[in-house]
Amino acid sequence: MLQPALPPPVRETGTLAWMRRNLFSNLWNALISVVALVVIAWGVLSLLNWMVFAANWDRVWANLRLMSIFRYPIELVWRPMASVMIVIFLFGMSAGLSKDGTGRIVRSAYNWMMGFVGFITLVALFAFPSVRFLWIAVVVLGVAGFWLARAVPVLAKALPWLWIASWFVSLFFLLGVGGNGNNPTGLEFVPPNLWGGIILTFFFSVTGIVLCFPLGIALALGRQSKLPAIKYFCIFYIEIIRGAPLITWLFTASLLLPLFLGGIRPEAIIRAQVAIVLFAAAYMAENVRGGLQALPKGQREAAHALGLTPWDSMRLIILPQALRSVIPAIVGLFIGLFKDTSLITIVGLFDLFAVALKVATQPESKLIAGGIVRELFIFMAIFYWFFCFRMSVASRQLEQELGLGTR
Amino acid sequence: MDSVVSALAPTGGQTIIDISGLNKWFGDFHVLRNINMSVNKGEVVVVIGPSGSGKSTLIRCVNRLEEHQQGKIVVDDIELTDDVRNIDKIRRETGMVFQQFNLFPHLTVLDNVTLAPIRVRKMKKSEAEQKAMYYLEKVKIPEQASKFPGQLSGGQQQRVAIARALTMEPKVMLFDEPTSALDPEVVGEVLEVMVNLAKEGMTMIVVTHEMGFAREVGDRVVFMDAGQIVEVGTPEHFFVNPQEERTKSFLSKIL
Amino acid sequence: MASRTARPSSEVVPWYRNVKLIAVFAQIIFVVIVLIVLAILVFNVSRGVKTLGVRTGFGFLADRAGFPLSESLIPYDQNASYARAMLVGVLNTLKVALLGVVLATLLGIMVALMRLSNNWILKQIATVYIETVRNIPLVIQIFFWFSVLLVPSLPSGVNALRFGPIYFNNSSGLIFPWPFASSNFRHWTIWLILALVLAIGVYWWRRRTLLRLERPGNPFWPAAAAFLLVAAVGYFIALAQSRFPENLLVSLDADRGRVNSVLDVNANGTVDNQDTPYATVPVIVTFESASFEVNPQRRTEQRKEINSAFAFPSLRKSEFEEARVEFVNPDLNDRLSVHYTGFPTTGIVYEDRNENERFDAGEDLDESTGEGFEGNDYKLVLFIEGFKRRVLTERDGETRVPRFDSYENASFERLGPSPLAWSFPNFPTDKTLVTGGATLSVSYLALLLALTFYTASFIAEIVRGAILSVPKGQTEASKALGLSNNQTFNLVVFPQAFRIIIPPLISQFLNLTKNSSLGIFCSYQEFFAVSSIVNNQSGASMPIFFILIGGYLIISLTFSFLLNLYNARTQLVER
Amino acid sequence: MRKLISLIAVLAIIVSGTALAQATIEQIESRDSVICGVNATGLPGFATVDESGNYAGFDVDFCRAVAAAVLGDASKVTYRGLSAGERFTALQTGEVDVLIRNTTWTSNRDTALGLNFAPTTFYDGQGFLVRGNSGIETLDDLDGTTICVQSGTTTELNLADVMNANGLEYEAIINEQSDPLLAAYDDGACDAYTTDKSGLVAQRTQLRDPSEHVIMDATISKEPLGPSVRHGDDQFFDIVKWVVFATFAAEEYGITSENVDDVMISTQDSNIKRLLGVEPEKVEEFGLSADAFYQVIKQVGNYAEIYNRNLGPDTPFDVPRGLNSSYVDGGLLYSPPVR
Repeated sequence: MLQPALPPPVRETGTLAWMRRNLFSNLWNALISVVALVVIAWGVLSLLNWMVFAANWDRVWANLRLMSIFRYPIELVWRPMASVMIVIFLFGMSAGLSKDGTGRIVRSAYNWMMGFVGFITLVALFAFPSVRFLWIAVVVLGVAGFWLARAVPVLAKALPWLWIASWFVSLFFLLGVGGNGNNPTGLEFVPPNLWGGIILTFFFSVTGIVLCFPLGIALALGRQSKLPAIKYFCIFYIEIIRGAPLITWLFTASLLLPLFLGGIRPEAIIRAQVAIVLFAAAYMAENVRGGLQALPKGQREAAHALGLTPWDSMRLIILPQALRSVIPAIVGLFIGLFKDTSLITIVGLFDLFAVALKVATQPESKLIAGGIVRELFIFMAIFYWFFCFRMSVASRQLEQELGLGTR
Repeated sequence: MDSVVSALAPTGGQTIIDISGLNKWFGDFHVLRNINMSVNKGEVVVVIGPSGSGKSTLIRCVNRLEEHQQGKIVVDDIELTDDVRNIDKIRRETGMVFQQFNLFPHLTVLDNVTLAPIRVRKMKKSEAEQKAMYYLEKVKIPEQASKFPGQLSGGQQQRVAIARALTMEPKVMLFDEPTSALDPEVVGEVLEVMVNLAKEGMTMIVVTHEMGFAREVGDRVVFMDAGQIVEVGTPEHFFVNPQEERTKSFLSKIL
Repeated sequence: MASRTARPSSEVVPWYRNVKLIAVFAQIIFVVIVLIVLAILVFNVSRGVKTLGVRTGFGFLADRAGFPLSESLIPYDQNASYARAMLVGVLNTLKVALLGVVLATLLGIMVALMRLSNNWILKQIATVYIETVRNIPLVIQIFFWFSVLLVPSLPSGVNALRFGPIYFNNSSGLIFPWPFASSNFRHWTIWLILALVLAIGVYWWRRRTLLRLERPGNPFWPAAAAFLLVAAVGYFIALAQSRFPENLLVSLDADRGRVNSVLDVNANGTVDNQDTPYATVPVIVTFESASFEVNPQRRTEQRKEINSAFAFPSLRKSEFEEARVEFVNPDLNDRLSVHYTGFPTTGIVYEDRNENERFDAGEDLDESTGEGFEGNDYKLVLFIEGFKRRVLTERDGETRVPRFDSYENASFERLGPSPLAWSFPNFPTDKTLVTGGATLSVSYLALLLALTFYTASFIAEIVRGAILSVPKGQTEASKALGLSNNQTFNLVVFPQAFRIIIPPLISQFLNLTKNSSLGIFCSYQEFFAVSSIVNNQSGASMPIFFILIGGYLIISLTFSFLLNLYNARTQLVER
Repeated sequence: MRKLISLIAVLAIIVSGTALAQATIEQIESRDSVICGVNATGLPGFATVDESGNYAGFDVDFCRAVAAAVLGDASKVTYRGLSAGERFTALQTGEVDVLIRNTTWTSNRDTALGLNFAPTTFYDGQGFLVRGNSGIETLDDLDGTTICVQSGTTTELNLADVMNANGLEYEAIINEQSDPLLAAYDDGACDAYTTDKSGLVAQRTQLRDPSEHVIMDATISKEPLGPSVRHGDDQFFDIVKWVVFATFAAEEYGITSENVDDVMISTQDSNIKRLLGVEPEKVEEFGLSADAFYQVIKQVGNYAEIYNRNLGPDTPFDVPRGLNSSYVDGGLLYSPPVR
């Protein structure tokens, strides 16, 4: 006769039991709980009180455009928005095409993204009539991408190429080419010194991670090479770059790159981008090296034994596995890069942080007692936190999915 | 040593692997000492010996997974030198099966098997897949073709690895302790495949601890110790009437 | 290797197919390309030097810097060289990095333990802290600490927070008592060295004894005890040996509120510009009685406005015998009263309209005008009897005492010499400036706090991951052996986690050090910030680039070398 | 195909900028824009960006004046925000055509750094902000006071030099950042706050009650601020110089952007005729079109207009003209004759 399962004693379940176990398990714990609760309540209340009653959000609100696109011509705002549309559309497609484990992570990131975009659209609908249709288009395209991919699964093959192409198309839209007042067939050229704010923050970090990728892989392979000249060059490069802070490299690129190039003077944005890419490549190389080292030696040998050329075995066997295992680390690097973009203000570029500092110097902002530095800080902190936190969540999910980090 | 060398002479037929005066060092460690050996077409040579005796290193030298410092290795009339072309040719003509299988975990079984024929032999995809299925059937796992290696048992993985090597249609198969990493209950299925292969006349060099296999299939047994070939002989001769003291003590421990 | 002849080969392999030669050629080509690129860069730079007038060479380092630095660990003024300015920057970087590393590690371990604790609230606090701090750019956090938290929220100037002898405000920073080495420190140095040698000896001896006796125990404590004992005994011996120089001349200028200590080089008995400053002379200054006048005015405390507030130079209760505050205009003494917020030096003037002899809201405003009792009309005077204060002359041979508007019988007494001289901060007469003690500037604190909190969030995750990575079986095994919870953690879990923690911890330490270069965003004058100023002044961007990169590399490499040395040792000991 | 070529051309321009060998004026004409280096972080009243992304300020107006003279259109300016560290390098390497970024004219910068300074547009100098009721009026009244001063700048040195020279005692409260110092001053931590007068003016607006505070008359340093160009291109240097002089001269002659068209028709003064290009040859000697200075005044205005627009009584700053008045009003602004 099997003993039937009985419900646990009442004191083991329910809210009270939970509280006793987690908050008041002994006197010491109870004391900590009470003190902590009081401190938290006081902190949260005073922060909310400040944010709702004391803070002056008018200047932040009035400068939203400046902080989003800086001096990008307002009549051409559809162009950065077009880049957003492309990215959201592809995001939708990726989500529509994903099924398995890692796919679920893409799906949840997509849902989150659409929620965020939807929120912005709602705000735009009521407060920013000039861009409301553009934002509606973003939402529509995001959904359309999802269902299109569902309907035509063959697109999966094209997706990686579409993503790569999207970067070029975005650049094309942002920069524009061929058009001017007399020639309306092209897109009017918008020099990079007008770009800034959030679009620059995004463009800069995405470009950084995209461009540092090949260089980082090359350096990682070079560091693993049996040829001493190449190996030691790569070690030298990686260690020198990692030995000094990013800010010194930005400073170097800004001041000395024109000198190194013999009078050729790239735009400030390119100089900073070069510094970021060269810097990130060293860190990327170390991540990839981790993946390469984690790869069993037998994989390489098996590829050799089958007679694959070094190029083929690298391309087909080694890199796909090595890179897959370091995806979380690469996401981590991207988060770092995204945060580090705030340093380009040191070389006179206007990312979100720099624009916010500039907003604080406007005569109108100066007229507010105490300035609006706190409000700007809260705005920036929320912006960065929002994206970085979501990415780190995705990175952790990936880590679990790929079976890394579990021992 | 002269007696040993003479015993190594091919017993007839066409020589496909000829190793002479082979020496190899790992740093200062002399891992292969003056190895002379040749293998005839269709012959199955089983290499046994205690661990660290250089068995694996020897067969890894044959397809240049390890570089040898002195001596000569000729495979199918191609000498293994620093010449890239020769190395490539020899690798094409030899298939290798590893202790740890070394399947590519990110590719399906079918992709694992067709990869080299398509990339190296420049075979058409359909042709390669046809051939792959033929060999997968031969190792008795055609139904697993679309799975990933991680989803297979050890024995199945090792059979896929054998199929992968065979699909290149090599002239020689090298087995580097193919059953050592397997659970005892699945060792049999792998050995069965190897026995069949031997019966079909494949030239094989097998490094193994499976004495039963050596006795049943081996044409010759090579016993190595401390980087040298100690004794060579037919299985009957070797297991029943070993000549060297070292061989006797080894066999007494494992049999 | 030479004895091993090359493998004989039956045919000659063409060079382009020979794997060994291909490797050699690939390297040669690579090196040639690298050299060509380098040559182009060098050529461009040398051309740029000619056409653009860019400075090269390190000669500029000897030039006069000309700019002041507010924070320096070594003597520096604007007449010092650029090289010295850069050195000040490097030391400032180390100053923030070393303390930051220690604090971040402590905080990180604490947060990790909070996250692992079984108190739900603590766990949530730790999680929220980690997830917030590591997802916001560090530069914004530095900016936040400096421009949002510290500077506007701290009391300024005279409203400094006081905890005994410790002061804290937003213009000076954190000021606290600190011992300075006097010229007699050398008498003690020998004892310190002796103590150190002895301590190391005791450590080794104790370690070997413990090993021989096979007893558990920590050889550190006896060694520490030995050090303290010898150092303490040595201090008293050094104290007995300590002498002031014969020609030391100390003088009090009560009108200016100054105490000077100089070496009277020309032996003329008076202070003149030939005399050299002599630092760290402790002096007790006494005034038989004194008075001081101030105007009440509107002030801000904690962002709240207070009318009719007055503030005299701060005095400690132990420094005077008696004190009273009166209005200069005697008529006002009947009409108005004084409410002390800090007797006797700060308070509020009010009109006790409801006659409850207490200060009530609104009573600090004049009913007729609606304004405070402010300005010269309501001048207050502070009378004190028997003022006495201990001061220490600073690096420039000078220190400040309150400068009273009037006083009687000011005198001073020179205290005996000692190897270490304690300097206490004090408020001088000019209301606000704190002298004496040691100072941590607001910039330094902002950078230190931001770096500590940011890095600690990463360290916490490292520690937590390492502790979780110790297999549960280890805990179960040690519990089965009868070890207590604490013993399990201290003897079994933590030592194993520690090995995993060390390598990523090293990289976090290096990150913190490199991140200190963001000090430029809170105007902390570390290496990068000083280099930028030097670059701006001298235009020698090329050499400064090499100094900057080289400097950071040396700091990073030294740091990682020392830590890896330690790492290697702990790994060895563990096994 | 044409689009492809222009795409490549645009990318090439972005990557390489333009060659240094060309004369500045030719470069400006070929790219149809003047690249003007301005303050990157923003200096209230001198260079700020408003909500819709337009640059505005005193320095910015002189950028526009140069564009009006060279290209005939004041809007053809590309602004390049420069930090203090990179401003000189940017000018030396040709990244900007002209630097108009609150840069003090010093002998070292004129010689060693290879800069050529156009006439000073703003005579700045270090001054003091004190409370109106404090009774401090002259430098001597500062004896025995506490003064808030920014460190790491020449202001700190100037203060020390002047106070020592006059035998005055003072205590300095030092900080690198101006904001905390200003807060300290506002809270009564110091009796006076010192920095350049242009800065005092802007910062006074941040005090709780700006009207309680006054800027003392005393000026203890010379900080002449003006546009600068790099050595070696005299033609462009002349142009920038005379764009500034033209704004001085226009104020002196009473020409404003409003009345310039009328003046042009009615004037009998041959100086004015030459300035406005009615008699074209003098202007054309610069290599500019005859109406160059006319365009400056028409589109940007004379000095008084520029000043009042950015720093005058109708702005939050309200800086008294002081030295920055025309010489006829006792100031230092003086234009050589146009002949």
